[in-house]
Amino acid sequence: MAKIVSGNVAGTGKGRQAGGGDPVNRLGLTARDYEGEKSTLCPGCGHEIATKQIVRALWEMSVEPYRIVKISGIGCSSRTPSFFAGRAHGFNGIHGRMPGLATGIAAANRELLPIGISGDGDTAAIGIGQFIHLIRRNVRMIYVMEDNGVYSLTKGQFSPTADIGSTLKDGSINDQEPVDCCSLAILLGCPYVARSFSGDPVQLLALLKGAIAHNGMAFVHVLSPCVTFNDHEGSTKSYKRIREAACPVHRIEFVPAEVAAKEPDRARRDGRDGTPRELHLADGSFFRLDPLEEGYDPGDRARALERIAAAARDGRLLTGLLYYEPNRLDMNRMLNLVEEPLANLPPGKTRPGREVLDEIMQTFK
Amino acid sequence: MAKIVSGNVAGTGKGRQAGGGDPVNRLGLTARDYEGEKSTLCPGCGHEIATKQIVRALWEMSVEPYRIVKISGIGCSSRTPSFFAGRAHGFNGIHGRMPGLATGIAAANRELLPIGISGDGDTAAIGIGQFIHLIRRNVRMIYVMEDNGVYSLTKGQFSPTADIGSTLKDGSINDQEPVDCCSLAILLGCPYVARSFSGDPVQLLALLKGAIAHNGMAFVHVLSPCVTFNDHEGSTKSYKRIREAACPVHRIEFVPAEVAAKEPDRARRDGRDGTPRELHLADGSFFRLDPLEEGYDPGDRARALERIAAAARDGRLLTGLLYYEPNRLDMNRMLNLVEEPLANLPPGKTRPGREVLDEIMQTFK
Amino acid sequence: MSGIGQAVEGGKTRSAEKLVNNFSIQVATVNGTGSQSSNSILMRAIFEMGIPVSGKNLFPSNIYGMPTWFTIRLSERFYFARESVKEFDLLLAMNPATAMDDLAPMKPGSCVIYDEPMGLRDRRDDLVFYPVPFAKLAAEACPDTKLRRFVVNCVSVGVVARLLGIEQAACDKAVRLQFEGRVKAIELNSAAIRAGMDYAAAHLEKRDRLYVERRDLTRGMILIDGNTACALGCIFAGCTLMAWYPITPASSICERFIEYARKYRSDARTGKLTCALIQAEDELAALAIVLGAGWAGARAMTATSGPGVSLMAEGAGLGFYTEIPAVIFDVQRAGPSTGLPTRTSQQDLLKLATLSHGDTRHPILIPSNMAECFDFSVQAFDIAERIQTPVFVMLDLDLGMNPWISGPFAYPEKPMDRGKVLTERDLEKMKTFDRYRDVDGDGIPFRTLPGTRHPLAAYMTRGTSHNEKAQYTERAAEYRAMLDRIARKFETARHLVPPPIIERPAGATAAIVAYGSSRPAVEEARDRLRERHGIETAYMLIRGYPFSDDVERFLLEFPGAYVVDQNRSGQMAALLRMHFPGASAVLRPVLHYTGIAIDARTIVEQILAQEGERT
Amino acid sequence: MSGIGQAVEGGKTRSAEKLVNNFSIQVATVNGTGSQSSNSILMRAIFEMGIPVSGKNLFPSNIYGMPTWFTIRLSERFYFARESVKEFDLLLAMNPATAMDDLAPMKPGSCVIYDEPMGLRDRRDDLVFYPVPFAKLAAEACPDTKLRRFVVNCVSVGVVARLLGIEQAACDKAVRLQFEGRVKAIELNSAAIRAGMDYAAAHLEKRDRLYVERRDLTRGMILIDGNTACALGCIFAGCTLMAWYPITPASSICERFIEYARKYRSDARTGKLTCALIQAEDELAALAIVLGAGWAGARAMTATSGPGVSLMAEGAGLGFYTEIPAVIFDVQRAGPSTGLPTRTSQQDLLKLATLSHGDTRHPILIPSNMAECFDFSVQAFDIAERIQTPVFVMLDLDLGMNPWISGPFAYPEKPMDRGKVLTERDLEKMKTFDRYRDVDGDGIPFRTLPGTRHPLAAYMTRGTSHNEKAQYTERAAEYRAMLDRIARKFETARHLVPPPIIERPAGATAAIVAYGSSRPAVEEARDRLRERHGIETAYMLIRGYPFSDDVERFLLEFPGAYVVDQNRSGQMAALLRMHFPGASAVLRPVLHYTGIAIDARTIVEQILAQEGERT
Ligand SMILES: Cc1ncc(C[n+]2csc(CCOP(=O)(O)OP(=O)(O)O)c2C)c(N)n1
Ligand SMILES: Cc1ncc(C[n+]2csc(CCOP(=O)(O)OP(=O)(O)O)c2C)c(N)n1
Ligand code: SF4
Ligand code: SF4
Ligand SMILES: [Mg+2]
Ligand SMILES: [Mg+2]
Repeated sequence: MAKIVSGNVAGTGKGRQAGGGDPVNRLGLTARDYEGEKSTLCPGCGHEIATKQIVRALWEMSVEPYRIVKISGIGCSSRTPSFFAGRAHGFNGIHGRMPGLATGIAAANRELLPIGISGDGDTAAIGIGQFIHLIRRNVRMIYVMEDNGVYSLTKGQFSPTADIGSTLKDGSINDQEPVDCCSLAILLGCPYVARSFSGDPVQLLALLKGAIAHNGMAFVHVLSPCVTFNDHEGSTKSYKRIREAACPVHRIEFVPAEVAAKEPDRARRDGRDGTPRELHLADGSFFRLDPLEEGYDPGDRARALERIAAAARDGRLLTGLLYYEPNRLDMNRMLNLVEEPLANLPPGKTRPGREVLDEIMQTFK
Repeated sequence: MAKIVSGNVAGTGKGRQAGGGDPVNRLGLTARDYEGEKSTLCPGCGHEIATKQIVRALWEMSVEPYRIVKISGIGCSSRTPSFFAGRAHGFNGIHGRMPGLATGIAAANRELLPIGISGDGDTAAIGIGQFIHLIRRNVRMIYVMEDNGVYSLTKGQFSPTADIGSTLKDGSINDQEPVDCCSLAILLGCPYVARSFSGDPVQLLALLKGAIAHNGMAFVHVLSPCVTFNDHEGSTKSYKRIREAACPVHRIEFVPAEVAAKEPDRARRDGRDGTPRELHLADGSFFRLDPLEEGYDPGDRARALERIAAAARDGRLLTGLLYYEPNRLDMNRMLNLVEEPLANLPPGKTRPGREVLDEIMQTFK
Repeated sequence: MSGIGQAVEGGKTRSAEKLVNNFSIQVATVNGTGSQSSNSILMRAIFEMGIPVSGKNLFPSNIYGMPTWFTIRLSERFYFARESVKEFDLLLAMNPATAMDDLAPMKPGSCVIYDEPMGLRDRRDDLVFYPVPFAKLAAEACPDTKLRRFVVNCVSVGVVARLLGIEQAACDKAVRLQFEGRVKAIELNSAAIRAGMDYAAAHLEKRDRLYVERRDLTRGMILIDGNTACALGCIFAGCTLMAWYPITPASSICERFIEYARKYRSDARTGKLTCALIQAEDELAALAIVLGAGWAGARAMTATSGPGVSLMAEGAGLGFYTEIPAVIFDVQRAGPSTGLPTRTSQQDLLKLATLSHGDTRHPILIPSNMAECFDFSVQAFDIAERIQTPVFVMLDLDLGMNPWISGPFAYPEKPMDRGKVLTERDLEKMKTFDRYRDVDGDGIPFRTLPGTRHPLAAYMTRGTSHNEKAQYTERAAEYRAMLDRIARKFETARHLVPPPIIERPAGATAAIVAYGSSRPAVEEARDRLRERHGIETAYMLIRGYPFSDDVERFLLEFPGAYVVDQNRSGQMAALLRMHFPGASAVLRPVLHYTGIAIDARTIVEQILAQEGERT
Repeated sequence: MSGIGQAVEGGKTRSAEKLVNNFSIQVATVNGTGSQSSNSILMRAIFEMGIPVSGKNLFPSNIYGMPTWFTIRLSERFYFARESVKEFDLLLAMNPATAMDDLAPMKPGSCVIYDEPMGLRDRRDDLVFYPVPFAKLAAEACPDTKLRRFVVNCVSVGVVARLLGIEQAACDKAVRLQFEGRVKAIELNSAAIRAGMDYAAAHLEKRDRLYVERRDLTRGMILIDGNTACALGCIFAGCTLMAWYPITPASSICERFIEYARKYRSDARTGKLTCALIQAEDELAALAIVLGAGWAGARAMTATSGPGVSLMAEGAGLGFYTEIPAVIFDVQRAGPSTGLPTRTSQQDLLKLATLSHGDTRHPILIPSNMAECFDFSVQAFDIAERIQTPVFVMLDLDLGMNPWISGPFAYPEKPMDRGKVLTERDLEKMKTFDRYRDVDGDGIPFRTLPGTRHPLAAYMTRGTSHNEKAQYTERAAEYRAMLDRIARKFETARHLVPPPIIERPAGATAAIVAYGSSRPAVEEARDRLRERHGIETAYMLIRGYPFSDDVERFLLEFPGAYVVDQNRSGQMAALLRMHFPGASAVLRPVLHYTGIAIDARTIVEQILAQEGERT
């Protein structure tokens, strides 16, 4: 048996001190156990901050490292899988094809938790086709798009998420309509669509935890500024501009399953200003949502699109859990697969017997 | 000089008898002059009917054949460029790449009228990336997607526009969310988005004429049933089912520029039941829209998306001019190109002089 | 019987001897009229008579109303290639649009059955004509007007059967097999055949020399196409994920696979599948899905044709460099570009061998008959997992979509080889695990699968340069060492791919090298060269790449080797030259590139012409 | 002067003679710290001294904080290849992370300038060390703390300059060129350099043997990189559409092209452009856009690298078969797959020659220096339009992104060749127009452009099989005739691509074949072989594909030809073998595949080893 420490449970997922050392989670692992190699991103890079929250979310949710699979395309963002969950398998593939790889992985082993990391170029330019069809398949995975409005690894050209009027450092101005990947995902029926910002780690953490708790595809769009190529005056994707534009649709709290189980009605008790609302997630946890944008309903697809578009017209960027639909069939159910991971099936279950071949041969005689 | 007959003008674009022969248009051409080779589609194929309306629209709009360029991908639908405008250049390319070819053509010669023909597979599967980015560029062209919910040329597999629950002849059921290319186009800001049906030639004709009159990308989604692979009971893309589901948002009339010019206020005079409305097109023509879906406003992006989605939930398929936005910058303006087609520029305008090279060489010395 | 079975005048048809069980039939029809069924029935009925038979379908890239030809060859010597590209002994002319063209190349004395209104018999006076009022007969046999156009072709089967002597029982069995249990269809089509037979019996006097006589040469054999054989191979290989995007002529591998998987790869109790069946949005995605699955431990495959192969180039390079097992079928059609999607060629060989940018190389298995389609499909998965790399199985439309006779397939006896995969238990015994270290000297490293519950198991796979520990590296020495090890792995692969079949008869003065679907034409050509021209040839059928040592050894033995390629540029010759410079000079290309499967005559003619030059 | 410029002890540094203008400097820094500018300044200053110089930048696939090396070679003999991969005469060590590794291979007696806190001088006792307190000097030279990390490297330039004898005026000019008119940057960096010079003058006693002395060898010459040269070529070729997707190391062709197009290709009055500049969503689209434009009559190009080439495979086949002019630059990096995006190789040759499925073939122009980058870029458009096919221009990172010395480019004297395009006026004189007919016997048909106002002009272009009239055809004879004609066209292309450069000195006993960026290393290797080993070699520099007759003739002249390939599998050798079986046996591969540009030593060693075997 592998020496996976599984004692020392940290009930709330927030960790307790283990013998005076670093706090550990339910599996007895410290947050450090979810870190990866030393980052080689630029200091201050938005991707770095997103990566930190991923580490935290995985740790707090006590995900077993061996279940995690990190998958990415190509770009600065796509390099971040090296920087978290060092104890997990990872696959840094080719540009724009992360969704395809993730689909195969999810189908081959349904017990894994695939975490796809992509950039705005990797997703919205070369990868937009696979992104769309990944959503249609509703692959059970977390898809994090770290969006800085440029192709950073190739030194800062506009990406398809660049806003009209945004400028590059050399002064060029974008005049093409941006692709709003959240709206696209909602339109196509992605069951969990969230947007956050590297500058709002609290919200981001909650949304990532929800994504882990969710069953089906979870798309998490992270505005993640590039300090080297797109954080200047004139860029609409700078820390400053995003901070100004970002408007959370709710104050959001993630209540983990173990807490929810122990205190079934704490949620309702805890109501504050406005009308807090609960959204239940597949693993028994829930979100407590406290409206900030009046009447925003993450359950209404068409209205959500309208609200996002209307806000955008006013230069406001809605963030938070933008859309959630708990009951969509996920790929593995559509594929009607056996419970056991395909990758683990023994030959006896995958190679039919001699008599089957005989039977088939008869039909050709 | 080429022997292009340009006398015998048919004022209304609807044609007059030329010396007792077939009616001719403003260019003195008969409808037959806009036909192509004999079709090799199955009798009754929806694509056939769409093709006929394209012929008619081009003829009625008196488009000079040499200005037309037909471009397509691969599929039964993509073969139809052979069957219309035999006097025009055409390019039947590769699967899913029609938008790229069209972009290059439109940039190379801004005087051409590119008509792209594609299928639901060609557009929504392999070609969805180029479709999206074509819209972002707002290439001045007509994009006709002939949608039958299947890949017909490869013998009838589901395409990404197949509805949930639709069946194939072999009984397989689709359980993936369909891509609604009209909604997608609206979301992405395509300035002219229309939906019609091979079974409603009158509406289709009007929408095609509007597309010709428009300046920018015009997306025309034609429900175009495949009688061989997808017209059976259980298919949601059969003639029968589409006929039942189709709900025109307006009664639509296309008023060509020459009529509009002569009778500037006929439109208003002509008002019938409800509140007819005019939408003006780039070439001076206009649409007279007589509401059938109450309050449907083709100028409101977010609302249009909502209305389309709401109708779909009730099994209703909205058709007609779904979205129209006259003022979006088109690609050639974004590219800031000279007026003369790039393809025709003489060497004197494209090869800088000797002194320029000398000047540049100095900077490296 | 005026006007029917008109006697050939002027003695132009020399009363030749009987032709029994060794001739070719050409059926000219229109697609979308059910001719595919009737053709199969006719062929199958002959097979039921115990006679070796092969069929070649020439169909348009179109769904309805275009000319289609089906050629059936009967050969007691088991010659399965086309006998000729144009000339046939019997023409069944059902398509007025092509009748004149079809008629033109017919040899004097050969025979034509045609739909009466075409009035063909006035067109040539040196053929035996049998006009038949098919529409009338179909109307009588099928009261339902809507179905009538689908039975007309079966009426013609009846006429042919009667004239040639094919037994009604054989026809009936063929109909039953064709329509498996669909009672109405069986009745309707049997009736149509009977109508044709009756008409021929009553109105047509036999004046040709073609006969089908019962033999016992096909007992126990099966009639199948290569795509179905491959699909079965994948089923018995234990393939657990199939991702595809439809494309002619590869689609039917996937379609058959889906059918069989639903039937034989579902859990008896729950009905749940042991195989993921994923229709992708394009070939880029299909391969990405397969690579993801192969990496995660599934046995994964996809099937495509030329344009799809091109689109898979980048993914193939990723699979090669990250060392992921995958099986990719390429059923070749005729390019370049979209080319002739319903015609056959061997144009992708060079492409598959080197698919992707950078210095890539891929193993290829090249089946040449139905049993090999099955066996190599099974082996492909073993090799892919053993070598940890994408493996191609290369067919072409001729092998993939035409019906071929074969012995029944042998159940795979060898246990599956899942390759060097370290489990949790293995890792327990280890101190370190380096994903890309050559522990055994065969160039093949060990891998772990995601989900392996052991702290040593995890590593990062990357398409960027990496060292033995799977870490990103820009160090020259590490980069080069990785390339060298992968090259070593391909040395290992040389011994795993199917070896060539080699024949070295005494007295051979020349050698022929061939692969894939050229096999039957080449084997027939060798007989002809021996029997008609006194030239004995040695023979090598190449069945795998990278080439094994036997291949070079053979080439060096002979002063000249004719390399038969169904492509314009001589791709097999080129590939052999790349690898065996010493043997380069002796290779003489025999090229065929018309989209139609090669025949023996083409080979014989090109060899004789070059032999002439030689001497 | 305690602790500074420590004397080397124990006589380990033999007092060698002076090394003047012939040595190599290695600058080890961290990326994202402005080292690219300071490196250029140092190199440029030496160039300003009239000394031939070359630079090789070894940078990471990363934006900030990773090790980067820049090698500057001074050579009065105009040797531009790396002198050695590891050993240098002077190490400027600014990066503590790599200092120990950088130090290890230094030859005894060579010299090291380093950032004092690293304390390197304790590490070896056989080198000349110059510790410098860079941080302190930078702080003094640059009061603005934010900018300080960018000037540190310029301080080091000053130190080097002073020690070697590079004149301050040369440095100042180099700074001005680097920062073109940005006054503040010029001041700041000049100050930094001066600070370095002053420090060295005051505190460092010269104890090494390296000297830079003014010469007059570079007068009139330019210092440029290949991507810029290609961009300029496209500007002067009259390219009217450029579509691209960013990728290292090809991006800068497009980026420079955009800059120049905005400046020199806009209408003086309206400011409107005569060139469409389109950033595509990927390489599939980039090529599709280029093909659409080329078909419609624009001169269109794109630039990419390996992964993009793979993605362009399907489009390239379409362009080949529909016969559309297009120019595609491939600036090769090191694969397979993503591989080493910031390293160089020649791994795509075979791929470009045969890109796409089916039987495709593409012309390739292979520049080997800056002037050829410019000239061949111009020619590529002419050839593409003349032959009506996609044409590749193949560079690599070494040529494309490193600075090279060159004579100034010659203005293209030949008028543009727009190929066989029929205008309205031409059509007036014609009765028929068949798009794909070989009227002139050179295999090249005539085309018309869409928009041509004449009834004969229109035709359908299609990637499916077509006849002379551009109609879809499934007829075998028409299909084959089309392939044969296209093959003829490539015969014509053989005479249009740049011919090889051949040298046949008297007494040559072996031959060397090379291409592209290997040129300087090979030319240096030939001198070494002659001067040090008494081996005179013949030489062929291949500059185009399909190969002209000269290529084969040359190969057959020599009993052995060494083919220098910067890839693992010997792709040029393979391509030559494919085409010239008669010469196959004599080809001996010289292979280099580390991601780092080849040097003369590698070539000499491999040749000597094989010559040894031969004798
Ligand atoms: C097929 C291919 N084309 C181009 C590239 C070059 N490339 C590498 S990363 C990148 C863009 C990445 O942008 P994004 O996904 O936004 O990531 P970021 O660096 O901004 O985080 C590109 C174009 C590539 N690696 N592969
Ligand atoms: C790269 C590539 N993959 C697959 C194919 C095979 N193929 C031809 S047409 C087609 C689907 C066409 O579907 P659609 O666009 O809906 O056209 P329809 O025939 O239904 O009108 C496919 C998959 C191809 N030609 N090229
Ligand atoms: S270049 Fe931009 S995206 Fe890349 S690591 Fe630096 S800050 Fe982050
Ligand atoms: S198969 Fe379907 S789509 Fe194709 S031509 Fe026939 S009816 Fe039309
Ligand atoms: Mg980005
Ligand atoms: Mg379709």
